[in-house]
Amino acid sequence: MKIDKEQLLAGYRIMRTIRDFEERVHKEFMTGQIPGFVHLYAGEEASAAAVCLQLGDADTVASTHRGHGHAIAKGCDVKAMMLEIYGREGGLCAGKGGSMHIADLDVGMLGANGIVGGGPPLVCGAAITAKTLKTGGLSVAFFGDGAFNQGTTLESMNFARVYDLPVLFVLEDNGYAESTSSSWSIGGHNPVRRAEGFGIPGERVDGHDFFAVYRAAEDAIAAIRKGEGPRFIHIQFTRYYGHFEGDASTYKPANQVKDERRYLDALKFFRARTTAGTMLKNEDLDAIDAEVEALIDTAVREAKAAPAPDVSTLTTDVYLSY
Amino acid sequence: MKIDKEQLLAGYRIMRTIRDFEERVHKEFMTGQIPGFVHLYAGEEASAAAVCLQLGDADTVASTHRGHGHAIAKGCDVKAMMLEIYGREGGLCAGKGGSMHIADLDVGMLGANGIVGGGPPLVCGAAITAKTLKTGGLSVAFFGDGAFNQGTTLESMNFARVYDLPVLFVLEDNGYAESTSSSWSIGGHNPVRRAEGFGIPGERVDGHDFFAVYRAAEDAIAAIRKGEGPRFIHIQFTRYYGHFEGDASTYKPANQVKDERRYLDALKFFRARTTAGTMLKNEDLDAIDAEVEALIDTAVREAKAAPAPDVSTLTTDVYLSY
Amino acid sequence: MSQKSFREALNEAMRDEMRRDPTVILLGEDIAGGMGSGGEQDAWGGVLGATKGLMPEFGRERVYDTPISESAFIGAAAGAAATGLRPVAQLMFVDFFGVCGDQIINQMAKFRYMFGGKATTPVVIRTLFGAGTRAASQHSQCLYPIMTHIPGLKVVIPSSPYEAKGLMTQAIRDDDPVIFFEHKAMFDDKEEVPDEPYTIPFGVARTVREGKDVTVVAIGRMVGFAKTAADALAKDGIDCTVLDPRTTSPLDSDAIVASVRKTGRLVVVDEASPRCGMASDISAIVAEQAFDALKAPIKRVMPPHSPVPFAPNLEDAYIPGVDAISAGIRAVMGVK
Amino acid sequence: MSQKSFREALNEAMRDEMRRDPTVILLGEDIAGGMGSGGEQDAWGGVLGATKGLMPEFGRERVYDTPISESAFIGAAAGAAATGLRPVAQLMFVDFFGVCGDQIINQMAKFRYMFGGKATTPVVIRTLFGAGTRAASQHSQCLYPIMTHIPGLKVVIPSSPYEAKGLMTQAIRDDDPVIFFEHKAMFDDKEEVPDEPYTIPFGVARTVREGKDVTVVAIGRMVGFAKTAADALAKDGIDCTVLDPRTTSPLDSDAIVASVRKTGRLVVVDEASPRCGMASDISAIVAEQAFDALKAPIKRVMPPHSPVPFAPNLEDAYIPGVDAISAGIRAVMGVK
Ligand SMILES: Cc1ncc(C[n+]2csc(CCOP(=O)(O)OP(=O)(O)O)c2C)c(N)n1
Ligand SMILES: Cc1ncc(C[n+]2csc(CCOP(=O)(O)OP(=O)(O)O)c2C)c(N)n1
Ligand SMILES: [Mg+2]
Ligand SMILES: [Mg+2]
Repeated sequence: MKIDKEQLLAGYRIMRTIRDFEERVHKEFMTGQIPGFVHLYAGEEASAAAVCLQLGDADTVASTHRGHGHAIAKGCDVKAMMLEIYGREGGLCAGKGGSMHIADLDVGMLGANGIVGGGPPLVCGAAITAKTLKTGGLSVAFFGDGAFNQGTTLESMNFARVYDLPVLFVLEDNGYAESTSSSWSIGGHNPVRRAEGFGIPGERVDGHDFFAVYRAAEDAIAAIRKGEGPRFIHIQFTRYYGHFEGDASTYKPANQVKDERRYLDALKFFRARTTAGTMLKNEDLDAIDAEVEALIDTAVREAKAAPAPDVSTLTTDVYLSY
Repeated sequence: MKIDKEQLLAGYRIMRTIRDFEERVHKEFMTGQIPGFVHLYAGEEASAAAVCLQLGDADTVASTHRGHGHAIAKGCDVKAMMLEIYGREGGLCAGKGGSMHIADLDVGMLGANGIVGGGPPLVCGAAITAKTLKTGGLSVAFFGDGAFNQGTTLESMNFARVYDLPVLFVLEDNGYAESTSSSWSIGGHNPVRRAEGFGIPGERVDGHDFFAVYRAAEDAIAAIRKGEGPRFIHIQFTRYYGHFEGDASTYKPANQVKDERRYLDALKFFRARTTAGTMLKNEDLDAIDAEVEALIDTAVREAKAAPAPDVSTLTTDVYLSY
Repeated sequence: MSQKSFREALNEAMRDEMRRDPTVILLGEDIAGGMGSGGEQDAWGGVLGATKGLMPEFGRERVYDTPISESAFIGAAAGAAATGLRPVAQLMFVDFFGVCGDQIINQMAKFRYMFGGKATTPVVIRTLFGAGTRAASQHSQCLYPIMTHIPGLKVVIPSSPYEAKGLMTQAIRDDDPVIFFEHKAMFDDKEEVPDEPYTIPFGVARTVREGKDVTVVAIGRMVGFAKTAADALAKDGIDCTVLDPRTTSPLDSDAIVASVRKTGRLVVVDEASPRCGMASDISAIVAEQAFDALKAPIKRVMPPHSPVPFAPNLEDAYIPGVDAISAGIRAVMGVK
Repeated sequence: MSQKSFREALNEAMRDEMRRDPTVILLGEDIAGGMGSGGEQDAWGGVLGATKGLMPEFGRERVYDTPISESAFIGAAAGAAATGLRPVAQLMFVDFFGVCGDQIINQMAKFRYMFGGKATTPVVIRTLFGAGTRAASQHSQCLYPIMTHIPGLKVVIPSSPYEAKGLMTQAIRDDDPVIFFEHKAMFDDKEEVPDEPYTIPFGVARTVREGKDVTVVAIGRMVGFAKTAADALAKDGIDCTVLDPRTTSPLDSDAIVASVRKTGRLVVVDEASPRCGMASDISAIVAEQAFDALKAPIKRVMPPHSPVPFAPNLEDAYIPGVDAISAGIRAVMGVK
């Protein structure tokens, strides 16, 4: 595994930004000012961060309903994201998309998606674009354990395989789809074996460990860039909040909820590991913490202060021409 | 493997009926009297016969666009089938379905299907009925190599697994989906491993060998009836005719087409094997041949003579009540 | 009789039919909840809670929580119906139609016809629809025009808790495939609902309000809005009939045509996208069958031809509201 | 200029655009054929041969034969379009919409809007539709009303080879998602078609025939039938305008309304299922915008509300034919 200090700091910054963003959205949601549904990514930061850190401008990602983390990691503007989540003018999607449709094609973020399994087919297309235009790019499909049982996901794995498309399939297994346990819903209980059934090599990693995810993604991305076709990573971790805001997670065994933040925290692990030796200093990370906190603060403040979109935009941008 | 003389003769009768039915439809189609599309099952007889021979009244099957064989094997009335294919009054589906929608729920035949991958979800439902009503029945999904890449099929395998449904998934791999080779389209090139990826045990058999299919189905059905949940069989064989009538099969290597009937004929194999020793006598089989020939002859004659459905039936049976 | 919410009305109808008929089963994602979790079971009770309590009463043998595999389990409902059960499956949001549409439009809808009248497919697909919850483009559509378009399906859209219970009971007892639309913004609406089971027949419109000047046909959540608009306009001397078709397939076109023959004016209020929607459908039927009775152009009150936006002010502007309905009625009356 | 079939016209349009623009790629099942087979390549050329010869000319890098995984490859077309290509994907029969509908109605259709105007998704979905080939209930539907219903999609239905070429060229150059309907019973229709590329703009109806008594709006294969009926009726002194909208989304309602303002009568001929179909859509627009000009009820000529039957005599009775159209025109003229 090759990772230098700069990248470590960048990885931590992404994780910290996601964590703070989500914790703040959680808090603000309770005030009733954030409209609609939000699905928070807190607890899963290492996946988006360690994968996207290794992507470049020519690479793309498709996300899920739980999309804030991927958007941040792929470089979406955090303030514009917050404006979007509040449904305000200047939002990343002009207030039309909201949390579930955060996207920015300019940075290769193909969109959060309200449809479980909506993203994997799109990623095959982005990979075809990369191949056709010879950009050298690859495309990453993040999807949940629930989405792993959706036909669109499974078809896409086969399609990517038969055309050796440069696609990385990242199964983000947070243990649950809504209230349904992934230990029940995934027949065979072995996602890596399922991927192999489509001819796609894969491996399972602990998603609380940034370094484990980074290493697995590094290997997979290297193989994909070499032209070996799609790869698969099964990431296991924990979502800290409910399925969406408002869900009390009673379906989780009580002790699980109690312990997960304490014992299963990618950021804590990262800090412990990187500062135990000489890799990083606590101050480096503290500085990032402070910067991120200020950023999120500003983002929320600006979002709350921003006006609603002009109502004339209701019918714009349905088509380019009509 | 337990199979007695009576069952052997029944199995042969099914195969012979299918073969004659299909060869005759092929011939008659060229006269232009059969409307629409037909997809012939000739070459694949051992699958329908060896599987359905082991099913009872409480068991059901869902078929494909290539459905004549399964219909015959599950006990649909052959004359009514022929009337249906001609689009005549008295047809098994009153002339409304045609070749692609042959069905008879009274004998547990849930329908040919114009949609590739349409059947596997239905079979899960029939299995739920069997479980709920405690009929002891199981349900068989026949589907092609092309259908094995359809999301509906893959989802159904997972669904059947997580609920341990009494479902037998039979992949009828005749090498092609239209003109596309299954050696290309099935990523990973190992259907049994794919099924195992869903937690479903399976095995591969030579579909030109009635006894091989019979034995595999016997094992699978026994496991299913014991309550072990779904099983999978990958049957490899050859379709003798084009994808549909009119297709010249030029995508097949020329020698393959030339040789397949000579060397890959389940009926010839069956006769050779059963009459080599004392199992059956040639006369037994000859008698069946003659009976079947007469039956198909009558069926075609009656179908040609039958009137078209009354035009008033155009709008009947859309609903039970409306 | 007691005050019941839309949610409770649905729950009672399903519960009573499950008690009455052991062949009624439920399928859907998290309709109980907690499957395989080791935590609270029935933790979810369906995304808006309408099936809460049914798994504890009837057991997991009759309440199937499913993986996120709509084609598999909606198709399973079709297959189970064709073989002897009465499944009630939940397609959580009708927006997800696209991942399982084939099993609805090509399988369950067509079995009876394609199979020459031999199949009976008594399946109910419950599904959430409609805008108003800031759920954005992929969780706010109506899509009932698509279902109405497909021969072989029946399409039910209750406009209140009372309607919901009676229509759901009928849907479960009905022998044809029924797509049952539940407006997600109405789940907490309350009204008096009988405790005992009752059915409301399909294809019989409800007269919400009788008036002589204009016929207003409204669907689903729009019925309440239309009534509010009509009540207010009564003060201005505009006397509206408000009709709730209850089912769009079959559609009680007779009642609509008869009413227009009396009033001479028609306003159709439809929350669905405007092109090839229900407003157009009803308008066309009337333009054909009651043309001579019409005193004014038929007015359709509909959202714009755009996806549903997220931002609250945009979404509010998107949804046909009381003001838009009033304006529509005034327009056909030729008054400002 | 030469006589070209519908098939050839489509083929030329795709070929020319692929020559012109290296970002145009094709995807679909057996659109070349022989993938992995060891036998003849390009053996198929698409189910009705419209893409024959394109793989040999442009190679497998631009012509993707696909597994039977419509969600994956239709979705891939959407994803490729959003990232810089101009994919033309074939959904072999529009009846298969149900296995991949989500990628059409929720993904490609909504990107631009949901993403705040940032996405451009120049994708074409070619698809076969229509009855008349004894293909029965699951291979004979029209379903364009469903596509027309969805904001964000453009819907094109050419009525002849000339139209097919010009509209296909436009579809490929167009920057929005286009669903391109090809009537399977028209592939061998021939007429004079220019050899060089040309475009036909969307949203501009074609006047097939000009007459003063009745406006007949017909779609797809119905255009030819309507022209035949109108020509015959001319001998009886009934003088019809026949309009071909060419695209149902956008719809040239201005041309339709203007024509009805002249003739005072409207017949709409639509092969799609009758409920919430295009005939209703057009009827409703006219009932709203040209009500005062109407001299007779609007007549819709449509098939019955049933699946498409298999038996030839039933299917023939199902399809709106020249006789039904003539009867419709006579009805609005008040003559027998
Ligand atoms: C096709 C479809 N089916 C169902 C839903 C409703 N839904 C939204 S998120 C979700 C659970 C997804 O679980 P998973 O894929 O594990 O992702 P997670 O929420 O755990 O991140 C469900 C069922 C949906 N949005 N789309
Ligand atoms: C959803 C869907 N996609 C495509 C088709 C068109 N089609 C009909 S049969 C067929 C090939 C099926 O191949 P396979 O499953 O191997 O069955 P086989 O024909 O070989 O028996 C295709 C592509 C269809 N009917 N349905
Ligand atoms: Mg999950
Ligand atoms: Mg095959």
